[in-house]
Amino acid sequence: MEAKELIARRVAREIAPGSLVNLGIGLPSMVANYLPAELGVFFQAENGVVGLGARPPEGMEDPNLTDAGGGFVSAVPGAASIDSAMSFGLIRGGHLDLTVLGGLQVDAAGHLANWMVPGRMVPGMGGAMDLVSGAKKVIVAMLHTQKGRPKIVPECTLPLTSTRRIDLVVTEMAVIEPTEAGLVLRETAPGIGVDDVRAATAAALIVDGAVPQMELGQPAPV
Amino acid sequence: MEAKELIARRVAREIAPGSLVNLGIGLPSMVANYLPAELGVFFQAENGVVGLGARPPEGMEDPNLTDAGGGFVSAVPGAASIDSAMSFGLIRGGHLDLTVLGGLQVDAAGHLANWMVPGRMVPGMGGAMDLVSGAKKVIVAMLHTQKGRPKIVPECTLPLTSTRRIDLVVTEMAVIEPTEAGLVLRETAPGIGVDDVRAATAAALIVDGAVPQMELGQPAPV
Amino acid sequence: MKRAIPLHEAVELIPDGAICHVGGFMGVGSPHRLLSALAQAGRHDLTIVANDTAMPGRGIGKLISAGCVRRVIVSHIGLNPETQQKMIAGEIDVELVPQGTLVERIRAAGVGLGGVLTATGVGTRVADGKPTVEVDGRTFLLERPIHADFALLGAHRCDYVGNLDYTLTAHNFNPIMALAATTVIAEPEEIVPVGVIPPDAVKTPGALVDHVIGRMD
Amino acid sequence: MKRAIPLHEAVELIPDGAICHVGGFMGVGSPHRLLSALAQAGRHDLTIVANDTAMPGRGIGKLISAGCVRRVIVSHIGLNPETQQKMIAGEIDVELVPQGTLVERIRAAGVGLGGVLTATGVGTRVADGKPTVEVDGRTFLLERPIHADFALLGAHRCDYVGNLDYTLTAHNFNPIMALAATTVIAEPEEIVPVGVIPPDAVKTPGALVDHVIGRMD
Repeated sequence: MEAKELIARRVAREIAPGSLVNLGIGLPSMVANYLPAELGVFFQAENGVVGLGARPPEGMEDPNLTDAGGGFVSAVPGAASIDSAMSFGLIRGGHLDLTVLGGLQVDAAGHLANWMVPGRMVPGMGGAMDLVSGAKKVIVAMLHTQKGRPKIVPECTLPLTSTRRIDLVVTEMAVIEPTEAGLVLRETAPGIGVDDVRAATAAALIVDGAVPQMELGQPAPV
Repeated sequence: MEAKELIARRVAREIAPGSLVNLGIGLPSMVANYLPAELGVFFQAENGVVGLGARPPEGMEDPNLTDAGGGFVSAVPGAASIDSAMSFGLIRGGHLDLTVLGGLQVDAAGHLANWMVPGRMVPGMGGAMDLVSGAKKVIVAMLHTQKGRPKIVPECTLPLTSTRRIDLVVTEMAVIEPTEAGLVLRETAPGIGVDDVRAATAAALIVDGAVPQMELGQPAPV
Repeated sequence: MKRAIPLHEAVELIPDGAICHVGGFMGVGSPHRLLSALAQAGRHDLTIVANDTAMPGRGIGKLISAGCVRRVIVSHIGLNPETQQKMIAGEIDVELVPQGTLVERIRAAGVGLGGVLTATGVGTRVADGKPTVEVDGRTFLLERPIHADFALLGAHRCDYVGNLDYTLTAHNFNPIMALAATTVIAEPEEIVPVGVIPPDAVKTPGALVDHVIGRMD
Repeated sequence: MKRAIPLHEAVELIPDGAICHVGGFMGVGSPHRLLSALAQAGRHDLTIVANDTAMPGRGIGKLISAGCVRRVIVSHIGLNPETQQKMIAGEIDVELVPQGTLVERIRAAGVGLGGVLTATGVGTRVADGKPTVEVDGRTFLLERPIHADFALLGAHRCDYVGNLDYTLTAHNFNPIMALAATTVIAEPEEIVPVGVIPPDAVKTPGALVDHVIGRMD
């Protein structure tokens, strides 16, 4: 299985039925592909829709209905159009159950850096700082390393997105939970050993007993 | 002419064509009766309508369309329903051209007291503090005295509604403009002399030359 | 999807002592069936956050008359002499808040702001005991957010996703209160199938609504 | 009542150096005809407050390409490499603001608040040089209101009172920006007679709108 698909499938299992979820653009947005519709999950996009649906068939796009990346989407039955004040009211007011975001670095304190590389890439934070500060649960979905260099580090060297400790990191190698005590290795991907994860991770990992293998099937509808 | 009608007629002449106006309940609400429709004035009520119209004919009332006093009203063509956040956004954000409010006391500094009499009457300020602090122009429409006691006083003894200097006081005896220098007597009512106003006013009045008589006809549409 | 619940189940959700945001303006836009049922059920020690306490026999006025309320945070009690009598008798604590400040304090709680910086009330009794903050040479009161255990909303239409709309002057505090409570209970005038309220007409997304009160029996 | 004005008259209202709120999110919901005309007219030294600078050849991107812009206050420039190049070349000042903070700062200006107390950005670069305020033991950034000379809005429908509605994800910053500028100019997709937009569907009351751009010739 391709790395990004594996990550998206694993993240999908974290999503509770009926919850309100925001998926970042890129890899995080793939998570929607692995969620059964029966779960009744509503996707929110920060540009102003609750109840984001799949890209419509060609010729049925609407220029006034896009996701936060500008791509055409549809609206599911029961969708709501909202303005930016309501959209970020949902995000910052603690009404969003989960956000899934990409990451440049996550550190031992569970801090995320994902909005700029000084001197090289300054896209801006968009809604990322609000999402990480405001969502009930934050999952970072990212490749474990970049060009062989670990992205999970003792302390972020890139500017932080928030000082809030994120809740879970899902990579193609492992599921890691930042806790008060440090980063706990919760699961490893099929074919990956604890030592493989350690070798690809610059921060210390806490391993408590046997580490189970990632489950990747679709979550059971309730 | 009855005192309240005289006051309402005079206040009506202060209203600019096309402006957005909030009228307090009671005497101030009578002002709408003396405004020609051609002026294109929109009335806002703080409970959530821009474009308040007259009370509808009997049997055509709607329980979900009232003014801030709870009385049935209608909506003029082009009216908008708004929630309390937008309603007070308009008021506090400086979007309201004029508010006309009743008063218990106005003092030499142009301060208004109109929301409580300690130990005797505590209705609450409702939207009055927001209106006085936020509207572009504040006119106080009130009887000149209460049971023979002046309501225009050197310094308010009742709790203030705002520390903002109001723009104009209209009574059945006079039009008075609070200024940096003090209260300036601008007009007297028909049959009322400057000395009559002075006798009924506890605060000092500035009289600069001859004081004209109030005009009471309808303002000319533009 | 949200199954509508019968009125008595909604009443059972709300315990004595609960802090409740209640929509409505002089009773217009209030959840009338729910308020009547709460009064009949004899709830007590409630804290009510609302624009006003309506009048005796109507909306929140029924809770006041029935002795359900220990405290109110409101902008106005002038049309309910019972609230004033109970205030003077020491049975109800009354916190009076300027209406615009009240809605912003509720909104602040709902959208995750630390407080409200407002010019309204500066230099008046409303400022007593409150911190002020200077911004660019102007002084503002720092008013604190008001969160509630429950938001009891009157809506116009509701679908089975929980999406709400409101009509005319029955909007008032309802859309803002929907953001600012642990549990949100909506009493719509009408329940409609999903899709009947188009996306552009939804004023409270269903994700905010926990319970919908079903049609009358 | 507001007579609709031709596009060129709207352009003439906006001088060089103006501070403009511009609605839109990656170009969706922007006033496209007005932005194209401003770019063609060669305006310069504009300050643009918006969610983003769209992409080259679209919406605000046209102003960037044409060299009309001296400063932007935005949450994101990642999809417009020209903005990034001009930032690096020192031709455009870029102030990056978290998106939720940006909309609240504009709203604060629009509804008369002294500032925004937000947890977003605390402990990050965004906090550099900004005052903080403690409320109940939590720390919040004090972010200042953003008022503009002009709000340039993309709307769905408009009537001759100036009432606006918006559709789907073309709402975004438009309804909030309508509150926060000295002069508000709306470019609707459609102009309809008064009464066609019912009161409950109006999202920006006409009293806020100064000028409406007429239909295409």
